[in-house]
Formats: sequence, structure tokens, C-alpha cells
Amino acid sequence: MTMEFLNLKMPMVRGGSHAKAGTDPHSPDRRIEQIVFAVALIVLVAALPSLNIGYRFLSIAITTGYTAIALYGLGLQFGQAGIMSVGHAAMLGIGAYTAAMLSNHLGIGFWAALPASIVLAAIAGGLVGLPSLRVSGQHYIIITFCFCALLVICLTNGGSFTGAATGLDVGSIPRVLGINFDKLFNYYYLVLGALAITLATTYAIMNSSYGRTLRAIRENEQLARAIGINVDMHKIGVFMASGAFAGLAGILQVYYLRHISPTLYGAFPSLYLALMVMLGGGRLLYGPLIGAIIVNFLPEVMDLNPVDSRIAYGVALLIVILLLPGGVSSGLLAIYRWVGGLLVRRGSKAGS
Amino acid sequence: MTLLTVEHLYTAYGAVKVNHNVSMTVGEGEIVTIIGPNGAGKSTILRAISGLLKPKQGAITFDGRNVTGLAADRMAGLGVVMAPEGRKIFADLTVRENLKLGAYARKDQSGVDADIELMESYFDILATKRDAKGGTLSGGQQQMLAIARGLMARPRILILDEPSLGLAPVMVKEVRSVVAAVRDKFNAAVLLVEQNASLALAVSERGYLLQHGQIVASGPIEELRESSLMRELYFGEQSAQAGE
Amino acid sequence: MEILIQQLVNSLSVASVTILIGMGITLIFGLAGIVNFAHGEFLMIGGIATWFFVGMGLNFFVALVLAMVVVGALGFVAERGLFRFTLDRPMNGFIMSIGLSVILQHVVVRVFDEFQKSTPDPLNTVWVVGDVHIIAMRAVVVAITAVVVAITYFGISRSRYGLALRASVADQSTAELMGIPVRRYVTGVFVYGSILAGLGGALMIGLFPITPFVGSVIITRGFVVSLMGGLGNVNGAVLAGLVLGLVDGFSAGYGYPEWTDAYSLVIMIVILVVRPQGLLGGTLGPKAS
Amino acid sequence: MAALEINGLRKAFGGVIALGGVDLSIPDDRITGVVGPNGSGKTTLFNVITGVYPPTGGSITWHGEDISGRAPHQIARKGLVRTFQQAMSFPGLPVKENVQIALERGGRQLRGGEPRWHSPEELLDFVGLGGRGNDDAGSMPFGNLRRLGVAVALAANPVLLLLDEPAAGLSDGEASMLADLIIKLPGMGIGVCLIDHHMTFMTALCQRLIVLDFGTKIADGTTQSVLTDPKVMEVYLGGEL
Repeated sequence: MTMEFLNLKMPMVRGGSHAKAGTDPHSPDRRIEQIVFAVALIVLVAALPSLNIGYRFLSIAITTGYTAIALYGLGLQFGQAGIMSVGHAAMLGIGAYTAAMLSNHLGIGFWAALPASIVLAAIAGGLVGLPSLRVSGQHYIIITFCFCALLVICLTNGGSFTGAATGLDVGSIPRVLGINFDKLFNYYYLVLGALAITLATTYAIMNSSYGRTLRAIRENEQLARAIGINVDMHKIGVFMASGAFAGLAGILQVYYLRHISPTLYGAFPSLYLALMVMLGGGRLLYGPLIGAIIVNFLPEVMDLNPVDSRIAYGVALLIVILLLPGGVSSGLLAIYRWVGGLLVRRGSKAGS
Repeated sequence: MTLLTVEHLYTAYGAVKVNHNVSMTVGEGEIVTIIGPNGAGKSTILRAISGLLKPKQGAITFDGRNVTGLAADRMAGLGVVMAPEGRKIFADLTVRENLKLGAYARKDQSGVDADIELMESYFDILATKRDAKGGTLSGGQQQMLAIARGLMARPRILILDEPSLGLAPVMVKEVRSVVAAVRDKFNAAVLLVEQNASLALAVSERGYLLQHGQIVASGPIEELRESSLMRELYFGEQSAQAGE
Repeated sequence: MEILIQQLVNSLSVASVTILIGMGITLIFGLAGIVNFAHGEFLMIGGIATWFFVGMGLNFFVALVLAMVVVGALGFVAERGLFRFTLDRPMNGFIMSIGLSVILQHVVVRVFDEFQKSTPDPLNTVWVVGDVHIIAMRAVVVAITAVVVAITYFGISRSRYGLALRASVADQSTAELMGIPVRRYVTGVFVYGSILAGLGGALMIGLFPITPFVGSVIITRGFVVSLMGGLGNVNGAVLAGLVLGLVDGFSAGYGYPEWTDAYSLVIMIVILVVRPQGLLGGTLGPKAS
Repeated sequence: MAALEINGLRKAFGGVIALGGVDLSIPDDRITGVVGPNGSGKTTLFNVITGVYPPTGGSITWHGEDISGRAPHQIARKGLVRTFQQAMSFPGLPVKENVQIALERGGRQLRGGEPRWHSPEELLDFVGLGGRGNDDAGSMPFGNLRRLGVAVALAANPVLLLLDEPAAGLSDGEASMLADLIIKLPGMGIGVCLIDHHMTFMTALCQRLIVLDFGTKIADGTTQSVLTDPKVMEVYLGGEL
């Protein structure tokens, strides 16, 4: 049947975040909920460094932050438009290497490189997206994987231009208004600011007519075309947006690590990005952030070594696909709604 | 002797309900037809009987045995064989391979070989095109192959879903004579679904008239032919009145 | 000339492993509609299992058979425990297989370690024909693969099961109407493909050392081969495996070895975009029933 | 000259000829019906008109402009909007959002002027789905899903609405409610071209019927004349009846 055929192109499992009537995350009351949650989150997270937490915690938080920024790109692409990629780390790599190469070869620093990283990653995103106009589903995912592996080979064989296998170093971010970004606290706030902008942008896209258009493409490409949506153009558009977020994450990563090498952007980092977005759930605003937090903090909290934590991610991914298709965020949302429903019912009973 | 009994069958695709409370029988060696307009749910009944679709409710009994919900491969093994809508010939396999597949559930290799010869002698085209890919046959030839492939299982009942679909009028006439032969030469009952009422009425002995997933009339074919309901279903009320 | 023949045998022995993995991927995709990303890890486990059994003092070829059994069992468990639940949603099956590949890699690292492992050369013989020196193990790898390819080819093209398999790949529900138990064929093919991966892994460690991370390299080559040949098309996979093996062998021998992997990736992207059903005609996956 | 002019339209899939040179003219100010048995090429006709498949031969002219071979979204934006037999909605999204997407991104009106519907709710009321806006489109009963399909197409602002078997699978009650809805459209400046098998439904709605059989037109005229045409009787019931 046609419906089932179409479902092949719709990666998310049955229902997803909109499975039940009345759970529309875009209705006005939900929007207020989301904004309140966002404000509370930002206050809490901004207050973290003053709570005298360790540097280790702070550095994991920074990693989580820029990873989440990259994930928001993938979230837009996968959660909204329904197109998965296991090559997203390559976009991050384009952003990071653009900044590193500008710094090494032309002496261009962070602030001037920032737009270049974003724009180049967006262009790369669009290019990698081109085959998706012809190829869909698992076949397209394999293409993204190939692009990613190709990038690593090019970076490794790039000689002094790309720093080859050893990679490139960058200096520190110049002070702005006297703020020294070499201090971990300040870098934390920089990443936090970028994350806040990312969240706001994502929120705006999700709730705009553009966001609805992307969801229409995800749900039924044929019908989308039939009502006049230029599906091809919007697909490329979302790949570019996805690349732009990754580019921003990439430059934040390189100036945090101060040294990058090709293996950071290969197949494995890409798989973990895909895994994080699946874990958190790509359709809801906080899904990617939750995915990034789980994957980055879990080993720390549970005191797992890297090998065990990777096994744990893999098992978590299997569980999410088999049992919780909308990701952890939609699971949390369902629990929240359920608890809320109980409270409302109890309240109305008490009232009557 | 009743061969196949369907009692109070309900079917659905997900949330979309198709058949409501359908009951019908097919006797040994009988040719029975289900007639009705497009979207009436005819094919869905066949899918439920042949095991491609699990019924929501109801019972299907074959040869005294409860077969409700049995998978299609098991049903074929029991002798309930369907030639599906649109023929569904394996386009990349040869005509002969298609025939062999029809006999997959059989264990008697010599009987299978003899039956292939029997089919080739009965349907000339299957002999002349023996090694041609199934996809190269014309629509009418494919329909003959689909029926022959179904017969290769030596079915007790052969279910034909819209055998005239997309065939030129001259081929429709040929299908008509083949359906009669299925019973007379190959000793199988036939359950036929047709939108082409003239074909259905010409070959069957009994019929069920289906509308909106329910049986609205049934009986010997002569009675159905004369019923005003029949005209109404195909041409609308106006024309039924005009015809009276 | 001598160098050319030696190079040819070397290339063919590498191509053999690629063919075994490509055949498995193509068979599983054809019937189950899943591109099994963890198939490279199945191969890796085949190699590690061989290393383990040889370490226990078993003969290499006994270890090879045991490794095939181990990986076949792994395939059975994966199909029955995981992939059967995603048969109607191949995308989910694919993403799940990515998770599985991460798990398998790190379980192996956990149980053993992340360093490369090797077995002593099982034959330790060099055959000299005229001026040509042929390492016996390489010739044996080519021979075993040839036998397996022949068995698979005749099984699919001549046997009753092969015919039923081809019918199931073409149209699952019609195959069921013919009385073919398609579900059992799916499991069977998954297990057979896994056994081939186990064999590939065992032969690979007979040729050179492997690490627990070899799977991700080999899976790319497997994809290239199965896509070039056409998914679901076994003959195509064999032919494509030979072509790729030769290209790789000669590029490593005479060209730019650091770009060897890039060739296959570029080939794959081009094929997927231009002819997603594969060069030699394959399938885009089973039709939904 | 009618709004949609089709001349010698042919479509072949490999060796199978789905449309064998069809000439049609369909106006955009009334309801035109296309009938024919299964496999007669009706849906292929819609698919070729709306750009899902490029034609093998012939031309399609819409308000004097040749649109054959254009992309589906371009054709939709010119006011030729179709519905589907199967893929009627964006199943994972709320009903309201389904319609809103089409209102925002849908086609443009050929003749300008005020938009007919200002909000999704207004349009949902019009098709009788008022109050269902927050339901999940994929979990609606079939009858409602059909109406949502019509609502989404209407939201895309059609000049000529092509409906592909809108009554298939509906009960008599549901079909007559849908007919009540469709019959209003020409009065609102929306032409309708309708494929269906449901003859009661078609005779109630259409003044003119076109009959296809084996990819060619075998009858074209007033509903009464077509229904009494012996050729049509032959196609539907066979000569003997």
C-alpha cells in the first residue's frame, strides 16, 4: 500500500511525539510551558559555575554544550524533515578545520573565522544533501557515511595544509570587552550563549511556517508536492541549516580543544551524534540537548570507563528504538503529561 | 459438502474498518463469486481467507478445520490457493519457474513434473514461452500463467482476485472459459472476485453482492442478475429506476 | 610478469574477504530489507573467535569452522531478538544495527583488549611455481572463497530453496501465497550471511592481524561491493568484489595507497546517486506486503 | 476554450500503455466526472496532469500555458491541486497543522483577490471537521481522513480541484455528506474534476461524464446520455445484461 511505502521514507517509528491527540507541542499553552522551562534552564545552567563545581564538570559541560549545538542541526534535519545522517561529524569538522586553517595559514582569529566556519559548513551541508533529492532511506544514510569517511581521508592526506594525521593547533580567542576566554568559566558562558541562540533559533524554526513545511515533507512528501511545496529546495535548505549549526559547534570545539585531528570527525563521532539525537529524540525542542547531556554526563555520573559507556549507549539505542521510538525526551514528556493529567483529574474531582 | 465457511468476519487495515459481519460458504467444486463496486471490500475478504490479512473477528473454517488467522504459506499448504489481484507474476523468473513455485508446498516431484506438462498442454502459451521471463508476457498471458501457477498447487479451492483486471475484451472471454475449466478439469472449487459483472455472472453458480464491506444480497446467480440492487450498485439509483 | 601474478594472487585473496562480506550484505538486504551495519562486526568477531580458538590450541581450520558457528549463532540471535521487530520499518532496523555495531566492538574490547591480534600463519608454506612465489595461505583463501561462491551460486540458481528465495526477494506476499514460509527464509538468510561473515573474518586473520575496529573499514567495502553488484544480486557482488579487489590491489601496489579507501567511497557515492538499484540490477528492498 | 485542455495525451510504462492518446477539455467553473473500470487509466491521467509522471506524448494546456512536464509543486501553484486515493494527510501531525501548512505554503490563486479561508479552523468547519483540529491526522477514522484530504487540497487554493476517488471506502451517509460539500465548490469559484466508481455519487454531482476504458476516451457528454450509451453499458456490465 502507498502509505506503507511512504513510511519507508519516514524514519521515526510509529506515532512519535505526536502520537496522542492533544499533545501538540505547538499549541499556545505548550509554548508558554516551553518558554518557562527555557528560562528556568538558562538561569540554572548560568548559575552552575558559581556553585563551586569542579573544572572537570565544567569541561564536560562545555563539551556537552557544543555537541548539543551540532545536534540541533541534526535534530532539525532528522526530527523535523525526517532525514537521518551518520556523517554529521563531517560538518562539525568543516567548521573546525575552516577556523583552524584560517588561523594557521592566514592568521585570522576566532571572531573573523566564526562566520566563515558557519557559512562553509552550511555550503558543505547543502552539497552533501544534494544526493538526498534522488536517494532516500538507508541508501542516503550510507552516502552521508561515505562523505564523512572521505573527508577524513582528505584531511589525513592533506599534508601541511590540513596538518595531516597529527592535525592543527589554534591560539586563544582574543579578548572582547576585557573578557579572557582562556578562563574556563568564560568559555563556558560563551558556549552557553551560543547554545541559547541555537535553542532560540530552533524554537523559532520549529514554530514557523518553515518548520511546518519541513514536517509536512517528513510526513508525506507526495502530498507536500501536490499542495505546492518545493520539496527539493526545502530539503537542501534544511541541510544547510543543519550544516550551519554544526559549523558553529565546530569552531567552538576547535578553540576549546586548541588542537584538532581528523579522527575527531570520522565515522565514529558521526555515529555517536546520530545515537545522541535518537536517544534524546529529534522532534521535540529539548530532545537533542537531553541526548547530549545523557551521553556526555552518563559515564561521569555512573563512573563508567569509556568502553563500558559505549556499550551502554549502544544498548540504550536499541532500547529506545524498540520501546521508546520518540526518544527519551518524548518519554519524559509522556510521563510529565501523565502526571499532569493525574493532578488535573484529582483537582477536578476535589473541586466537584 | 461445504468446503469453506466464513462466519461473521470483520477486517480492518489499522484503524480503517473494511468488512463488517461477512458470512459466506463455498461448496466442494462450486464456483462462487463476490460482486460489488470498487472499494466495497471484496479483495479484503480474499486476503483474510488466504491468510495475507489477519481478521479482526470471525471464524474461517476449511474442510472442517478452523483456519482463522493461519498464515498464507500454511493456507497454501492446505489447498487454499489465491491468484492475487494484478496477477503478481514473478517478472524476473521464467514461466516454468513461476509454475514450479506454484507447487512449492507439494512434496511429490514426479506429480509436479506431470502437472507442468499438463498446464503446458492446456495453456499453449505456457509451452511456447516456457523459458521467457514472466514479465515479458502480455497481460492476458500473465493472467493464464497466474491461474496455472495457482493450479500447480493442486488446490481444493482456487481464489481468483479480479482476473479480468486490465485485460482486453477478447481475453476476458478466455478467462471465462478457463474459470469453468478449473472446476471441470482440475476439480477445484473457485471463489471469484470481479468488478466485471458480466464475467462473474456468466461463470458462477452462486454469488454474494457486497457493498460497503457488507453482504447486501446473495443467492443463485440468476436471482442476482435480475435484482435491481445489482443495477443500482453499478449505475446509481437514477439508472436503476430508468431501467425498471 | 612474476610480480604481476603474485600481485594478482594477493589482490584476489583480499578480494575474497570483500566478496564474502558483500554477499552477506546483499543477501540480507534483498530479503529482509535491512542494510546491516553490524555486518562488519560480525566479520570481526569471526576473526577474533578464530584467534581465540587457535589460542586454545586448536588447529586453524577447526577454529575457522567454530568461528562460523559462533557468528552464525550471533546472526540468529540478532535476527530473532532484534531485527524481526523492525522488518516493517527498515530504517529503524538500520539505525539499530548501528547501535549493535558499537556494542559488539566494545564488548570485544571489554572481553579481550583493543590491540591487534594475529594467528601464526596457518600453513606457513610458500609454493614456488617457476619464478612465481605464492604464499599458500593466500591461495587457500581464494580457493575456499571460490568454493563458497560456487555453492551459493548454484544453491540460489538451481535449487528449489534458491528459487523460493528469489521469489521471496521479488514479492513477499505472493511468495507466501505459493506456500513459501518467507519468515523462515529471512532468518535462514540472516544466519547464512552471518556464517559467510564469520568465514570472512577467519580467513582475514589467517592473512593479516586484525583489531576489534576492523569492522567499520570492511563494512564500507562490503557496501561498495553489494551496491555495485546491485543489492540482492549475488553474482553482482562477486563480480564487483573482484573488480574492487583488483583496483585496490593495483592501486596499493603501484599507485597511491593512502587514497585506496577513497576510491571505493567515491565509487559508492556515484553508484548510489546514479543507479541506487546497483549497476548489475538489484532491488531497492522487498516490497511492503 | 476550457481552462484545462488536453490533446493526444499518452503515457506508457515500459510496454504497458496507460493512456493511449486522450483528448479532453475540462472547465474550471463546474463539476466534471471521469469514470471507467479499474485499470482504465483514470489515476494515471491525474498523475500526468499534476506532474507526478511526465507524459510520453501529447500536451496539457492550463489557461493557455503549456504545463506538460512541469514539477508537481509548480503545477499546484498555478491552481491545479489534486487529492490522492491513499496518501491523504500528513499523518503524524495534528489536523489543524495539516491544513495550516497548505494555507501557508500552498498554491496561489490564479485570479487574485481575497483568500477564501483565513484560518485553519474556518476551513475545518467548512468540511465538517470543526473541533477536530487537535486530533492526530493519522488516527482519524477513514471518513474524516477523506474530508481532511479535501480540506488540505482546498487550503492550497485551487482553481480546479482534481479529486481522485473521494468516495472510495465511504459509507452512503459519508459519501452524501462529501457530495454536499463538493457541490458547493463551483459556486465559490472552484472547478472540480472528479474520478470515482460510485455511480450514485457521480450522477448526483456531475452534469458531464467522461468515460475512459483501456486508456482511451470512449464517451464524453451529459450524464444521462453517457449512462444510456451502449458502449458504456458494455464496459460496465457486459453486453448480455
